[in-house]
Amino acid sequence: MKKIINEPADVVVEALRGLGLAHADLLRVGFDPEVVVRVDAPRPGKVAVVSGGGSGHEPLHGGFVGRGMLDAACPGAVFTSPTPDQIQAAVSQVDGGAGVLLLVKNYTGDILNFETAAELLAAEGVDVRTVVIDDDVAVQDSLYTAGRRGVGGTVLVEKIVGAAAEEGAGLDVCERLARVVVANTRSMGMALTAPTVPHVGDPSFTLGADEMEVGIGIHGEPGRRREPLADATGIVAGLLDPILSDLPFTVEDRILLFTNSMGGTPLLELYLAHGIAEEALARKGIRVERKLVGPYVTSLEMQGMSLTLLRLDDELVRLWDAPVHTPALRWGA
Amino acid sequence: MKKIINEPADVVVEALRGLGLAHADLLRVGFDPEVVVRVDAPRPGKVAVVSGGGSGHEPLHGGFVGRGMLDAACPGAVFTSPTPDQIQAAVSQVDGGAGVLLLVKNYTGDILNFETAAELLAAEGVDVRTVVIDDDVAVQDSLYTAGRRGVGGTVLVEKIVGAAAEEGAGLDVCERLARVVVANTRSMGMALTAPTVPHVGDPSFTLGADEMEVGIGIHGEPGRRREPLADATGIVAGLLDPILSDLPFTVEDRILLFTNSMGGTPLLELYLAHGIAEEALARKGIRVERKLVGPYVTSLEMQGMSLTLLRLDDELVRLWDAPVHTPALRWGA
Amino acid sequence: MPCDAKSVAAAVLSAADTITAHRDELVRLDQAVGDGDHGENLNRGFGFVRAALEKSIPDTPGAVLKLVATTLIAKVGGAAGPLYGTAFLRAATALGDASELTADLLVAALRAALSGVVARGKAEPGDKTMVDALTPAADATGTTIADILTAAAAAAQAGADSTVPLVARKGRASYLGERSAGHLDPGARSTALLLNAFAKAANT
Amino acid sequence: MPCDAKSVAAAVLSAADTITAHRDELVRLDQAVGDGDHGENLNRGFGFVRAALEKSIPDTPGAVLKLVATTLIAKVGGAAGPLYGTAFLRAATALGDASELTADLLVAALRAALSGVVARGKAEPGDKTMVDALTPAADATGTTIADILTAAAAAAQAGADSTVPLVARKGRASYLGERSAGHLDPGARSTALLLNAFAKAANT
Ligand SMILES: Nc1ncnc2c1ncn2[C@@H]1O[C@H](COP(=O)(O)OP(=O)(O)O)[C@@H](O)[C@H]1O
Ligand SMILES: Nc1ncnc2c1ncn2[C@@H]1O[C@H](COP(=O)(O)OP(=O)(O)O)[C@@H](O)[C@H]1O
Ligand SMILES: [Mg+2]
Ligand SMILES: [Mg+2]
Ligand SMILES: [Mg+2]
Ligand SMILES: [Mg+2]
Repeated sequence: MKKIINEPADVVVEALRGLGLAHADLLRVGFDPEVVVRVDAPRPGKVAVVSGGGSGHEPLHGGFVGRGMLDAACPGAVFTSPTPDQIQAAVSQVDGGAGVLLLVKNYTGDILNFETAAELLAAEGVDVRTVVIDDDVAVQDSLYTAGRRGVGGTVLVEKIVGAAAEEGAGLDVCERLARVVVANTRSMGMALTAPTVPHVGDPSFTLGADEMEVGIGIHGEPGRRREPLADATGIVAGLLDPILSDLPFTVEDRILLFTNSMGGTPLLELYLAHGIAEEALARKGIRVERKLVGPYVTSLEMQGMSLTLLRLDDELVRLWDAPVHTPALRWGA
Repeated sequence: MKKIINEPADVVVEALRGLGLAHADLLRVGFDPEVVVRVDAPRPGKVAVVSGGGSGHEPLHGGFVGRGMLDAACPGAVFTSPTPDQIQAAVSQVDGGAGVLLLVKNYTGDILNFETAAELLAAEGVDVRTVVIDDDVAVQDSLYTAGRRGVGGTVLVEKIVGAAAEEGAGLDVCERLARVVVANTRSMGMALTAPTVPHVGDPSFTLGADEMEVGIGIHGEPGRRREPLADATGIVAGLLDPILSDLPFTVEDRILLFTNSMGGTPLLELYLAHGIAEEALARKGIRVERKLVGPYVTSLEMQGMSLTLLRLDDELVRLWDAPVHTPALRWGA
Repeated sequence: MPCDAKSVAAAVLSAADTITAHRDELVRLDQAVGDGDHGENLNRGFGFVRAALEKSIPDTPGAVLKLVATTLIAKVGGAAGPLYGTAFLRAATALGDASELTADLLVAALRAALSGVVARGKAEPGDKTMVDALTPAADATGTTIADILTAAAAAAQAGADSTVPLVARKGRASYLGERSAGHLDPGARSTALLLNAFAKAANT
Repeated sequence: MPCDAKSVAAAVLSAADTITAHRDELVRLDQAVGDGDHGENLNRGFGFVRAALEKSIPDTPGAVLKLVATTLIAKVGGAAGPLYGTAFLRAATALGDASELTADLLVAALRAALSGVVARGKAEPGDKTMVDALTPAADATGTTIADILTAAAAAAQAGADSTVPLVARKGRASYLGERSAGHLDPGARSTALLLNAFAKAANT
């Protein structure tokens, strides 16, 4: 395993220390349990927006803590959901009395841990709501699966709901908005290589030189199917088509197109893929009104990409454009 | 070779198309020859700041075109300096009559091509100056080498000079400032893996599972020496020590610390390394007043990192903090 | 030999050792159908359990299991943390404040553990989860603690083995669809390992 | 046989074919001590040269070389683009507007090419660059064009071979320090390849 780390068991704590030092103006990092909270929290009267999940997806979630986005993030071990005490600790540090919205990616572990935390918080009298993010069209949403995973769309939910909370929207509005964004967001990803989890020491799966995993998640889980390596045009079509037909997105829809690197794919390739996706959407008469391109929801050093489409309306555009100031996303502030 | 590309020969052009689509509000991309220029160029009376170099280092340089940074970038083929006609075309599109400053990384190819362009531009009556960036302490600067390479420090030069030009500083001031930043910037990098150039098809060098390259550049050139893989603390010390002793940086210096990913190293590891570097500097009594952490000067998917230190004064801090709005660096605007 | 808090703590410690010994196996199993953290997570959790029990042992068997439960919930994360946490918590509740574990209490505790896992995770037998190991284990009967645990461990391992051909319908493995068939479920395996460690402790 | 613009163009086209045939070899050589683009860059450049010459052939040998020069400068980039561009530009200047190439003009052109490369790149013999191939080539003498080019090509290849043990002092290979020894310089090799192609064309 080739990584810039010390002891595998210390990776998350040491990375959090670096995050805290690098962005001391925006956030503070707590240990035992690990939490990342806005430097100016709690903000009285503001709905607190809290998320979290396994580490290894950086900048998600800690890199989105700050003005106009998350009030706190709970980083679990690498690819492992956080524990209830982390979530409780985070909430207690950011609860401004206007209620707390938990944004949870749909994985059994995340659901169970956030659920436990939410029960305990409710018992303490905190008005806490949970919205589950499940944007991954690669997974069939049926009684016979754990349901769709939360992947790239998470950034969009966090940004838009964070903006509403920052403007002073109440808990009901924030919750409704989160559900609207989730309902209008669809993603799909693929990988060319596997990530290596520090405490495991070797790649999560093995791919032949001419293979790719399609319908991959962000935890080194193998994807839905293995396919012969395609060129960029083929890869983009293979992601875009199932997304488009799922919602479905239709002609004249206004959308936000988010082209995400899984971590190891260089920007050169990502922009190339983004261009192909934008052109393909334009040909279908779908209007790409906002774009986000970069490594925002990653899977360690995995090479690969995902596409996320969000159907926009005026309110969502306004909230997307609203000021945000976090380590990884910043504009207007 | 596993990459999200179509024909290797088309990678740069297709990636530029995506860049242009993704950031149409900031820049426009020209083809034949390839240039990336600010959308509002030329700005009459403003010194034009132009840079460029081989592709494969994204976001450098095209991702730094925009308000408060570059007026234009000239992207060459992957790892190949641009040609004079690209540079001439870029300059002609952004020259606002107040002179043009070319920021050139010190590589024979870049020097020769920018030199040719500068001669031709001067012959046309453009007031054009060139500042060469050579911050890589891994290379001995002597008669017997091509001199030090331009690496991570390039971002800092582009940001600070770009800020001055944006405020209306004249060509002399911009040129002087670029030289001051270059003189006060030192970098060093290392790699865990090699990048694969699309038109080559296999990795630029081969490293054993327990080896790393130290003193690496950003073009897949092998480094100065191959060493046994060290842990993060050892890696950071191995980069920091030669940087510190070179300028030298001394107790009570105020610095900007730039922890750069070579592309394939995930943010989790990068923040971990950044934390170690900041703590090491704090122990030495060197004050880290500004920080930049991320993949800004990359070498395709190469795993590895570099550290860059810039000795600050009040003017440099002010210019660093000045508004910037580019695809890859944005604040205050 | 009466089975007091100390005996239960000793059994838990030997279960912790088993998890350490099988950490890598569980990582490999989870790599095949999940995200490769099951062995690491349980090992981390039981490491904290070990540290806590080495410092001081609670007064009753129920209190020991409650300590295991709260530690796993606080330290493991993922799916297994809350699921095993709930299992131990329900088992602890079933034991009440009895100062010694009896065969009857053990049967009740196993059943409570199963119903806790099902209540939390909503998995049914055949979904390719730890429920496939725990369900037959909770049916184990016998006159002594050792007998019951021996039967439960054997049933759990048989249940775990039965997950191999299954297509997962819960947890992370369900994302794989048909590709999950042909692999042993890591959580079912760790359930069998834990019960086997308890059985061994009871038999010595 | 008189050596007019058409003959020179034919020689350049066969040099372009040689570069294509040796593209991968030059990439490998450059991978070892540089950034792996030398073969690709020259091949791209000569590809544009080929396309231009296939469209129309300029009137004089000098004009043909000038077209080669401007195309390489505009399309190659890197170190080799301006260096070879300058070499062809100076050679073109040496030929003036003569309608045919002569042995004397050829000798003058080779020397002009060398002095152009040295003026631009400031490398000395022994720095492990194309100068190590071009310097002995520019000393070639003979009574016919074919003789001179044959001698130049042989000298260039010997010069290229001599770069193997050298430690680079110019170009990207110099970053390697001592590690650059033991490798053939890609630019010296491409110089030998080009001259060899010209010699072959002159001998047919
Ligand atoms: N809904 C569920 N009900 C019961 N057990 C489950 C459920 N989901 C997952 N599991 C068990 O959890 C195990 C995975 O645990 P672990 O790897 O620690 O968590 P994660 O999947 O979050 O990485 C699976 O092998 C399975 O036995
Ligand atoms: N200063 C110089 N003078 C003469 N030749 C040089 C000089 N620097 C580099 N070269 C030649 O250029 C070759 C490399 O060309 P190429 O790979 O195309 O450019 P780059 O180094 O920019 O990638 C070297 O092998 C060497 O022969
Ligand atoms: Mg997990
Ligand atoms: Mg090059
Ligand atoms: Mg797991
Ligand atoms: Mg080269």
